[in-house]
Amino acid sequence: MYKVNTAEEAVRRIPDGAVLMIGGFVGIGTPQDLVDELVRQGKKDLTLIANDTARPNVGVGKLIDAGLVSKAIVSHIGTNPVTQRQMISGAIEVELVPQGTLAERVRAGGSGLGGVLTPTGVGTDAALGKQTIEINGTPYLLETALKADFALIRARSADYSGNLRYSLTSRNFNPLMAMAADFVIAEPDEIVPVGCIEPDAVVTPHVLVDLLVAKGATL
Amino acid sequence: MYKVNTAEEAVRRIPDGAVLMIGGFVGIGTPQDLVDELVRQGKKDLTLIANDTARPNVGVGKLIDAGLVSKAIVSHIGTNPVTQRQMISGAIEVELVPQGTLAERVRAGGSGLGGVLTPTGVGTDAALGKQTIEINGTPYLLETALKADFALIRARSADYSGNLRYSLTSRNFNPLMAMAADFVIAEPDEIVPVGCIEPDAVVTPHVLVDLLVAKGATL
Amino acid sequence: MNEKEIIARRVAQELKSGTLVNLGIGLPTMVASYLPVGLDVSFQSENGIIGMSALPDPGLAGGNLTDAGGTPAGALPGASAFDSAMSFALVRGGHLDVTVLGGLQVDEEGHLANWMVPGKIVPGMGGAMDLVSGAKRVIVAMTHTAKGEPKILKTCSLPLTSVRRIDLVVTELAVIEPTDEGLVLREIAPGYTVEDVVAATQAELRIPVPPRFMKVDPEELR
Amino acid sequence: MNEKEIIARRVAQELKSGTLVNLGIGLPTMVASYLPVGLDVSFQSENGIIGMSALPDPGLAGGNLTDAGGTPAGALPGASAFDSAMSFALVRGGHLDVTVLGGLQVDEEGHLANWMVPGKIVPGMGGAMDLVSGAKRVIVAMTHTAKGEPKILKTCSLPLTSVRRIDLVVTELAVIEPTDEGLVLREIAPGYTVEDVVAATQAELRIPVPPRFMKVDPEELR
Repeated sequence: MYKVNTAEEAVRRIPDGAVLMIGGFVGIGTPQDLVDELVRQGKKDLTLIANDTARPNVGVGKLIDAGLVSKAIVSHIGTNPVTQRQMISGAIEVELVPQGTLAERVRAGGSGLGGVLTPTGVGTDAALGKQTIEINGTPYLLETALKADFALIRARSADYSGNLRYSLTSRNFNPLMAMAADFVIAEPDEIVPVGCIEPDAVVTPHVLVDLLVAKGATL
Repeated sequence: MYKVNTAEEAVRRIPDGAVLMIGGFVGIGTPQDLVDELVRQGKKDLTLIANDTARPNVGVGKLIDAGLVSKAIVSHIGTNPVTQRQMISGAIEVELVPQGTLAERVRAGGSGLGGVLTPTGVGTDAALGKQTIEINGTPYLLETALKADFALIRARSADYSGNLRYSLTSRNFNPLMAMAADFVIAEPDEIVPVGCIEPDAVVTPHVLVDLLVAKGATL
Repeated sequence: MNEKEIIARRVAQELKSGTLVNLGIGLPTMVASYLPVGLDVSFQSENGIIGMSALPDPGLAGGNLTDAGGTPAGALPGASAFDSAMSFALVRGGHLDVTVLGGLQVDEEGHLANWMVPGKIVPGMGGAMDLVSGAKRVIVAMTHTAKGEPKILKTCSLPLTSVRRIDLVVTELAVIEPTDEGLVLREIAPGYTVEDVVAATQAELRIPVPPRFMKVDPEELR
Repeated sequence: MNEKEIIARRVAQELKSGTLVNLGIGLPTMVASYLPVGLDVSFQSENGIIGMSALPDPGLAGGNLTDAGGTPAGALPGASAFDSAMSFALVRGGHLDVTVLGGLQVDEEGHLANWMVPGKIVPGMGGAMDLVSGAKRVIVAMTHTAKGEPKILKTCSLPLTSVRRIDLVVTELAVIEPTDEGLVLREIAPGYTVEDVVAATQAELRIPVPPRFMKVDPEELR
């Protein structure tokens, strides 16, 4: 199956109001071309699920700068004063989720689990509105699964069928998000022939990836 | 840190009555030398957490043959008539767990989660005695974490610090179990110098592995 | 053609290009042998691989690649290997398009029982409960009767594998689809009549007129 | 030595060979620079690596390796990389021996607050809640006061990071250990008196007699 297209065509599929998961950690491991194209096409009213909102003009911070995000589900906004200002002014709704909990909620969404029980946040403000369940005398928060309409994924390599591998700390949320969205668009640094990534090295199997974006290609 | 020892010395650490997680899937990916050594040293009254009980004289089936297992938590015993006979005679207690649920329970144990919510088994005998929790109108079973005293792990390669990589379908439960036990003993097919397994290829980081067993070594 | 071949051939016609398919141990495994030429299906095996091929190439290294029954297998270019949590995340998370499973009983609700006979055999559910709960489409491939007794019943007497309604039952006699209105007899195998199927079935069947016949011979399919 | 150096040097003495350690962004990151020679500690960074080294070697390829703050980092032989779920499975699952975190407030119960100042700054908890809940040992590295105001209080006024009692607080004035009997003043920094520490602390301190002094100069440590 031939899954390669340009960032422009890939982003055309995304409607205003979409729920997007975008990989990256303070911008590291974020699919830059796809983010730039979201800004260029001016997609509005987006819900962003990501680790953070990076920095102004960096990674998904560009979406914040352009005012395209109406809701963000992230673990911190500490590196982006623009997000903090938009939150205080009411321009953006921010749901803060502990980072490990965010990872598990995304993983649960992609794995068909309804949720997980975590000790993180018990007794703190992160527990507000959540069910607490005791197992053998230990309290846990019930944290529910997260899903998205689209996941935008950065990878080190893809083969033409869509198998992905990642590089070092740019892996972060990418493989988790690649499982948790209805439509998955991956932006690899390189595309290699099928068979070039050995089975044990594939992190995201091709069946999860709907479209590959070729770097700088005009197809 | 130097973590290498013989199977004999490694198994000496395991007391009668221990709870063991042992990797493998119908024997594929089971640490054979460690299983043989458990039989040779005649460890008794073991609780075995594994995908299955393999076949007579194959993989963990050898522990069943020798009558060393008093309780098994497994997804099926369909390939081992000896386990079925022992269960009917009351010599062994068998807790059957759906395979995907078993994987998540072990993963939860290793990840500090109290449990997960799964749709698998809702409304069936697998739900007996378990709490059902509804999320957005969908019922899920609450399945709790599993932990063990020891995990016996088969890997393709280890470096001397204990980083592990696996091969094809012999990976199965091994990386999950390597996170869920107090003491982890790995039996790699080969041991290579530190630095030979690139960071992106490591599946089980060395901090999880307490001891490596060298194949056929007398140290 | 024996009855298992008929069933496997007919199930193979249900598979579509671009899908991910899990074949259970036993009869369902045979389905891979009857795929139409050129069909691009990926096979997942729950022991942790996508891109499994039925037979290992001669000399394939080691014993580290098998199907879920432990039988040595091969891998196609583009295959991927993963742990059991990921394998069932794929199954449960809606990423598996089709699962083909054997069955002991199916009932009018479309419920499947295939993991134990209380007091007789208790093999355990293995991955079956996850597969039936999680796959987008569940096809049961089984003989129509066992020792002369019907396996398609008003209500399953054996413990259920899932309360999810399965999508299709393929036997050597018929193709039956569980629907909101009950079990619909979609096709009858060549050489049999509506009466033959009804006689071998305890459940009530809805029978379209005229009945359609199963195409299982590659010659007929062309 | 400035106050941050004093804190970082003292925290470094808490680390033991063979352990896995996570250093928070900011002051805690400085700890890595003061490790005793030959100490075999592995550093985990929650963005997905074990075996991080503080500085990248010149010419290191790409921008795919940073610390949790996005600053370029290096990796030592034997490093491993993984996704965020695995990273926090290590934290939450009891595999992380020590976390060193900054703090806004610590109270007599040993509770830490370090993720928000309502109405002023709401950076978010990032990984802090998981780290404090999950690490075997939590060390808070912070200045003793902020703009002259004490940060070690009877009760935190800011939202807590966790209800788990942290294990040690290291400031430029003192080393304080939360215990069942309250906060114990374990060490006083050189140049300060018990009275200095008490004056800068709102919480009640239990003070052993005679008080011990902090050793922060490598010369003293030999």
